[in-house]
Amino acid sequence: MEKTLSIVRYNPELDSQPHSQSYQVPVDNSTSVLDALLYIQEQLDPTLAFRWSCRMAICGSCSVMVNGIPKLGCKTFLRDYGDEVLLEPLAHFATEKDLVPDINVFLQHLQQVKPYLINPEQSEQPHKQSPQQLAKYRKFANCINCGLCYSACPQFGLNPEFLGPAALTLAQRYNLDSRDQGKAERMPELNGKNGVWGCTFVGFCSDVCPKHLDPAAAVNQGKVASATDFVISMFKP
Amino acid sequence: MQIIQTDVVIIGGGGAGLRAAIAAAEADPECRIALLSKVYPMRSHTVAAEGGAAAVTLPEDSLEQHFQDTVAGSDWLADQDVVDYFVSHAYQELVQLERWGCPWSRKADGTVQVRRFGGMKTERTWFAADKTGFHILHTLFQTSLKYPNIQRFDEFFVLDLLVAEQQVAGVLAMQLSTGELFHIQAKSVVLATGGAGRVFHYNTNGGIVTGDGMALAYRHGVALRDMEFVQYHPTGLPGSGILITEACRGESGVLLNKDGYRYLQDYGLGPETPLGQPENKCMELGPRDKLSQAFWHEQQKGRTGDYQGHAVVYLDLRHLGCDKLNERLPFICDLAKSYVNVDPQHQLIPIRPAVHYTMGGIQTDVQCHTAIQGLYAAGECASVGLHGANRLGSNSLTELLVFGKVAGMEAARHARQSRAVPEAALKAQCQEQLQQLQARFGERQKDTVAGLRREMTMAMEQGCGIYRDAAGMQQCLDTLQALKQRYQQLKVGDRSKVFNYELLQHYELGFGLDVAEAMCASALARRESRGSHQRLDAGMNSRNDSDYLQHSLASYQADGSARISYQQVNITKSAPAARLYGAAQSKEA
Amino acid sequence: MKPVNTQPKRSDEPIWWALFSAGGVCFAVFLPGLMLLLGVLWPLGFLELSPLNYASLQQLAAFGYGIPALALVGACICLPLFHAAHRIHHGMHDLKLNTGLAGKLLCYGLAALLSATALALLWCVLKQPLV
Amino acid sequence: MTEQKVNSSSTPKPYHSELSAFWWLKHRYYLLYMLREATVLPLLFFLGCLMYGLYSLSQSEQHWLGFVAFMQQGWVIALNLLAFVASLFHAKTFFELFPRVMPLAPAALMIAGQWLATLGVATVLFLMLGAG
Repeated sequence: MEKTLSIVRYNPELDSQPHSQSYQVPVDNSTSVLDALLYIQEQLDPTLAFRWSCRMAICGSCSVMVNGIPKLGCKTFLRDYGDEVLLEPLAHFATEKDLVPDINVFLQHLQQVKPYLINPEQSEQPHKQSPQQLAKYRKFANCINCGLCYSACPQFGLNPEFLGPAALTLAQRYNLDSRDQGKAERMPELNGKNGVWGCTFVGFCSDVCPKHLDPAAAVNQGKVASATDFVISMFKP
Repeated sequence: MQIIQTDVVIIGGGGAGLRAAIAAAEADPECRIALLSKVYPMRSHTVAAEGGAAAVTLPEDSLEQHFQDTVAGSDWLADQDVVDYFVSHAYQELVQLERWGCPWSRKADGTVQVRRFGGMKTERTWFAADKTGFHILHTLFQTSLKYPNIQRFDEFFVLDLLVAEQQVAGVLAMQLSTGELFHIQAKSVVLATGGAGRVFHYNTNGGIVTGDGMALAYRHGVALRDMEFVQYHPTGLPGSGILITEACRGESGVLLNKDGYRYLQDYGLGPETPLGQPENKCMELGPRDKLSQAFWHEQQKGRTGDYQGHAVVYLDLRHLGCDKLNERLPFICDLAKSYVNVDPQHQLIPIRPAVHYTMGGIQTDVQCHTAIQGLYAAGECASVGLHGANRLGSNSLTELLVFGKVAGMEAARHARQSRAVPEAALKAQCQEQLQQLQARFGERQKDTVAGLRREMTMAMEQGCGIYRDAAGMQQCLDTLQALKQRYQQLKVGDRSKVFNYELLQHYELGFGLDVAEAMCASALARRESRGSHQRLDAGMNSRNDSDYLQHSLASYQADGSARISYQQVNITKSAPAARLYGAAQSKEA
Repeated sequence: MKPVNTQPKRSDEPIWWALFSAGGVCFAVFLPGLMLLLGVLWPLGFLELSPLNYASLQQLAAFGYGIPALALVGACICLPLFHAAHRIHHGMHDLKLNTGLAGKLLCYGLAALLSATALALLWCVLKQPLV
Repeated sequence: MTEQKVNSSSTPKPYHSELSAFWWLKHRYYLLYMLREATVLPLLFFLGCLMYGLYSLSQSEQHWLGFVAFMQQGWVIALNLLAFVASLFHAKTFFELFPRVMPLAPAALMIAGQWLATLGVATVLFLMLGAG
């Protein structure tokens, strides 16, 4: 059986704006969006540009809009869609070419929240951390940086300087880690208007997250932390 | 062409590359490090490793035992000085990662949890649920963000190493987003480009695992060592080859043939262990080569099942129960549901062996030096001499860390004291590469990159599979050589500069063909069976220590073919013996 | 890429967010019952609501229900006003009506003004001589 | 880690598309979000009614009766009915968000507890005002 894939294409060297192009793709019960894209690239049109690698939903490369919803191409199956499917590059990012978004802004936001363990103590031995302490942040450590949440977030769409769901979740992940002492260094970023306060709890980010780590919850827990930090700062000289 | 000056170039942003970058940055805060990767670092294939990383941890364990397991696992083809170094530095590297924030799974008392793994005598595999590689990679990537002297070049593809007078002097790379060429001058270069599993058709590897770094070094005269040893992972999903971790068996999963029989007991791994009570080095916890070979025999006997046209056996996790599956193997459950529509809690997962890992690679010594001054290699692209003829599961994630660090420190040290290389020679090399690049463009003919790639991967699958014979390998080698001829005529029709994936894949195919040929030629020359290299030919179906207790070295010749020679294995304290698993090893011990 | 501002200015959002959250709780917990009762059932005559005549309310006020009445007005009028102001302020941004500081002042200013008015009216009620 | 500093003056530009002011019409999820935000509009109307009641109470019985008549008009009842429905929608979303922001107990328990509180308040109001 065949389905029609409508793909929004853009070649910056030729086009002033994107246009869509249709391809007929053979589909069976296990054909993913990524499989279909690979078929097109191999059989029909080698100029089609998209990112991919692991094809098992862990590397986070093949993010794409499927009928307007951000999805991982490798974990989205055409059996769940009608005869015509629309593929577009990730929303809210600039498009470099075809289905390749420019995600540098996302990487910069990640870097801004200091997403690494801050703890000056030196030791040759591992920290102790109970399974309960691990459970506090473990969910938020599962982010694969696929960027789907940024495409789901209208606040990021409206204001690209908003740090966004994944970066704020990562900040929360480290702030909640019993081994970390860097919260004070991370809070200034979170306290700003482009930090946690840029979020209005639309919540769609959590809906599209392929790893179900509920970034909206993380961001809003960050609001509680930031509000607490605000009160504490009032009592400091 | 832009020119960039730096001290150390690291090619590859996976586990080994990031560990090397951090090691270099810490060794010398003045050292400028350029980290080049053809994908964003967190996309690197380290991300897909599931099971864990090995290091002696429990009081009842010993470095000696880890050493013995690794050497026996390698079928005595590991260099024992290297194994010694590895096992004695493994623990501190895993602790280092812990101190950088890796969310290792824990016991109730807050100490790190270890799990069983195939071929290991004792539980010594650290894990972070069943996404260990993912957590290691992200921990390293995020930690690397701390160091201002690491400059990242994401989505840069290296076209060539720049070498003059047997000394490396930088790389020539293309920025994928612009098509622009960059001449990056450096005193040291670390190759950390991963394996080459994608030269086979059915594999557990990501699309990026195309052997680029191996080919880069190979073409400059560095030998590729032990390339005939390609690991088939016994449990990949049929069709896609998606990895189902060995940790499933570590957590007591069992393998069944189509009759529901635990067939491994027929292949020297028995007797059958009771369900839910796995024993180290027995049955399902045997080494990967033995398990994949057992599958092949079952298939010959007609005892495998069928999943959409693929011969399969079955992984049974049902007895683990909901809680344990969710705690220890959540990703596996997700993968099984998504890709074969199976709920492991109630159903059997169809699985079959798929190419997983290249034991061989760029020849280095224990300090990750290659034959070219200033050029280092670490991780799967390298053959430091750790894995020999068969790698034990959970040794490779630790390898990334132990030898990634060594390579980074050595590269930083070398950068401080190296002399300048004549620029004229480098300019000429850049010009030559530029011309080669231009020559790739042209009208598309009948052959396509995808078509040739498919022929290559099918040829490798047929000729260099789990069991090999002379005729099959010779045919494979002939096919590869014919494909290389056709590759010379293969043109890239897309002339765009921005994200020209046709061009990128054209390069990758060229690299892959060279690596595949080195594999096949090495395999053909090794007239014995050892570890993952199993021959059906008469007189070659067992190990032959008197002739082949040696590393193979494939060297690139002017005409592009591989010349095979041999190198002594470094044996210090463990004399070659029979590899014993199942009841046999218990008796021995 | 723009240089990263490593020390962004602390936002005053915690104040408004706290008021918004408190108001949200009131809106969700107190107001549904009140809306159903006062806004729908009572005007439709479904209930007698005997205390809801002028004289009884006046008496209630006179017999020292000042503090509870204050709490009631706070929970049912003032905090919900700030809740509404917050959502409208952010809603303007969502609709790309970039009203900036003026919009913010207007939203929260009005909420404050109306809250003060409500409290003043309550004061008048409580201070009224019994008829 | 520093970003790559790369001259790319001559290179083609990525395509930026502006988000339209009507982005929230594009998807059901966004529409529900906007509806949630819009629950404050009928809320404001009801708050106005309350303040009007308070005002008339502070004036005279005449004023009070005027307020009662105002509340009995069809359109006022309709708007207040809308406000009631909106308050329930708001309550549903708010109660579901709360345990995610402050995970103090199992989410289902926290949600049920909050609905109980709403129900309790309504019951007390009925008993105080309706039963007398």
